[in-house]
Order: sequence, then structure tokens, then C-alpha cells
Amino acid sequence: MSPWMFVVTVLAGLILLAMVRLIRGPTSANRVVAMDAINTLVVAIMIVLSVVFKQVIFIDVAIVYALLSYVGVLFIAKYLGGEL
Amino acid sequence: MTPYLFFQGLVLAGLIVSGILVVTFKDLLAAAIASGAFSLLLALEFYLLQAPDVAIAEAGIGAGLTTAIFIIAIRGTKRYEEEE
Amino acid sequence: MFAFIVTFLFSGGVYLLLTAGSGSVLGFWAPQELWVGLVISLAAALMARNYFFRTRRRPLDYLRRWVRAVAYVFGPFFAELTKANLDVAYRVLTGHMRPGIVRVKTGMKTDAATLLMANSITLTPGTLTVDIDEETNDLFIHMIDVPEGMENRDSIEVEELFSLFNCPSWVRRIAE
Amino acid sequence: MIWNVFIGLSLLIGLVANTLGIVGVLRFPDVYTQLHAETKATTFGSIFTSLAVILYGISKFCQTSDGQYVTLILHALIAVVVLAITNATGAHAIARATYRRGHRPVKAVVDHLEGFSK
Repeated sequence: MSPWMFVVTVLAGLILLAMVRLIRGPTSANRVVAMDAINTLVVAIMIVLSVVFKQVIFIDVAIVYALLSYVGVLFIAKYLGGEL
Repeated sequence: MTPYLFFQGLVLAGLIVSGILVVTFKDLLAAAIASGAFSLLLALEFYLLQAPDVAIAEAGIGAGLTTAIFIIAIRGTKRYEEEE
Repeated sequence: MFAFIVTFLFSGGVYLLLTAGSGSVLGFWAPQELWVGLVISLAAALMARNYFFRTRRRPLDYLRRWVRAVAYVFGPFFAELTKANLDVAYRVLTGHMRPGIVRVKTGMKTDAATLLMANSITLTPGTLTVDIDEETNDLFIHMIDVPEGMENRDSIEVEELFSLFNCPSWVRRIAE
Repeated sequence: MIWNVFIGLSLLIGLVANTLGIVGVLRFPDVYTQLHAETKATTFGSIFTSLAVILYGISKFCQTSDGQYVTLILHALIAVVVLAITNATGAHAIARATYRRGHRPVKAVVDHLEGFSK
């Protein structure tokens, strides 16, 4: 088991842990926080996985993904704040 | 079981959990947030299956566009919630 | 004309940065990437020169700002981020906190400086930007551990938030 | 050889920081403190796991001088910068929306934003 694969597996376990907050969170804002944490972890996983797969093109997916998931978070935040 | 398969099992477990959450939440905004998390993990799964172009499309449509459409629909209709 | 050259050089540089490693001409680039980059940067410079380059500053001044921004990110900012993580680790393990929302006078003059300051505050120890007073550019921050005596004051100065480096003066020199 | 030590060290720091961040999200009582843990710790952890990738690219480039490792380094750097900026701004947006919705921080000793309205 290479160290890269170990790191990626632990990060996936952390995603499942963050999902506990997604289930339990008393308000919607707590759930958005959990979703934001999942976003960051997925981007980190994608960057590390491009080393495992040995293909440089895969790292571009992480950039696009980081930019686009941010749009979803901003949209939900605007709705929560009553500005939409 | 190889580490790679174990990691993919973790991601699939996250997909199943968030999919169940989308169906069971009574608060529609929370369901929209869970659906956002679902499409984020789906993009990661496409990435794992060596399809970066599909992953980019899924990140754009699932995380950005679908969340925005759901939020606009909730604003236009009704958000069922008990208390907050 | 001057705005055109600056925009051309900037967009061409970004294109070269994104496609570095595609071939072996001039070290890192494939020849077709160089030609396409030339055409695209010319088109971008023709279209966007009046939007991208508004103020009439000298080019050396711009260069100095960019160098300073990079130095800020890798030096003081990273040190404060490390300290912030030790702080968060302490709070997570012990659960000791004393939260509150405090008004901070920043004294920044431009929007860009306020943005950079707000993002720096969010990623530095124990503070999180919540809202902004748009007339005076004051920030409202959530502190996880308000020091004794601070809750009686009306507002605090931004310099009191940073202990290792003087980040506000860096931000002022970069973005004002 | 020395590169491997640095890569392992930064991977370890990244894992520890990410774990602390998620534990903080699970443990802290209200949205604001959860945002503290989430923003700082997961950004720091992702920076360090990406730093390991960058160090790997540098070591491989020193051995083989293959151009694709330059692409790896530069794009990982861009991804990290994008991640830091979007994380900070997203945390700001969530905190502002939460305050406007009417949730106050629990057990707050001071609240200057209380009477402030636009």
C-alpha cells in the first residue's frame, strides 16, 4: 500500500465523518458547513490521486471542481441570508 | 481486497448515504444541500473511473447548475420546515 | 498603446504558465502552443485593454506589488496560518472558548485592500469575518476567544489581531 | 531519498490537520465555531497534501527532467491558490447569511453587530 493510497483512503473516511454533521446538523447552515468541508476534502483527494494515476490532466479537474463547487455554496448562502 | 477497491467502497458508501438523505429529508433546502453533496461525490466517482471529462461536466452541472435550479424552485414554491 | 502592451504581456504570461510542460521548444513549450498563445493574447489584449488596465501607474510599480503579494503569501500569511492551526487544534482538544462578535477598524481605503484584509483575517488565528460596514470599511469579526477587557470597548484596531508579523501594513503596501 | 522524508512529513501534517478540522466540525456547538475549524484546518491540511504532490513533482523533475512534471507542479500550485481564496470567501458568505437569518453565537460575551443594520 503506497503512502498516497493511504492518505486518500483516510481522507475518504473523513468525508464519511463529515457526513455525520450533514445528517445531524440542527439547522441548514450547519449542513452547508459540512458540504463545504466535503468540497475541500474532495479537491485534496483529486490532487493526490493525480499522482496515483500518473496522469497530469487529472489535476485540471481539481481546479475546475474547486471553482464550480464554490458557486453552489455561494448560492445556498445567498438564499439563507434572504438576499436572493 | 486491494487498497484501491477499499477506497472506492468508501466513496460509494458516501454516495449511498447522501442519496438516502436526499430522499428522507423533510426540509427541502436540506435535501438540496444533500443533493449537492451527492453530485460532488458522483464527480469524484467518475474521476476514479478514469473519466475526467465526465467528472468536469458533472461538477459543473451537478454542483453549480442543479443546486441553483433547486434553490430557485424552493424560493418560488414553499419550504417545508417544522422549526428553525 | 501602453495599456495594450501590459494586457498582452499579462495574458500571454498566464497562457504560458498554464501550458508549461507541453513540449520541448524553449525548454518547456510546444511550438503550436506558442503560436496559439500569441494569437489568443493579441485578441484578449485588443478586447480587454480598457477594462483590465484602468489606473495610470508605472509598470515598475505593478511589478513591485506582485512581488510583494507573493512574498506576503509565502511569508507572514503562512506563518499566521500555521499559528491559526495550532490554535484550532488547542480549541478542538480542550473545548475552551469565549466567543463574541467585535467591530474592527481597518482603515483600508480601497475595496481590494479590504477584500485581502478580510480573507487574511478569516485564515488567521481565532478570527472569522462575518460582515462589513460598507461606509467606513469596518469589519465585524467573530472571535473564538475574546481577550479579557475587550468586550467593554467600542471597537478595536486591526493591528491587535496579528501577533507575529504586521500584516495590515503589508496589505496596505500591496493593495492601496 | 531525502525527498521521500519531506513528502511523508507533509502528508502526515496534512492528514493530522484535516482530521482535526473534521473533529472540530463535529464537536463545536454553533455555526461560527464550526466554520473556524472547517476553514482553517481543512485549508491548511489541503495545502500540505498538495505540497507533498509538488515536492514529488520537483523530485521527479530533478531525476528525469520531463516536462510534464512542470505541468504537475504549476497546476497543483494554481489549485491550492484557488482553494484558499474560495474557502475564505465561502466561509465569509456562510457566516453573513447565518447572522442575517437570526442565529446568534451561543454564549457570546460581546456582540457589536447586534444593532447594526443597513
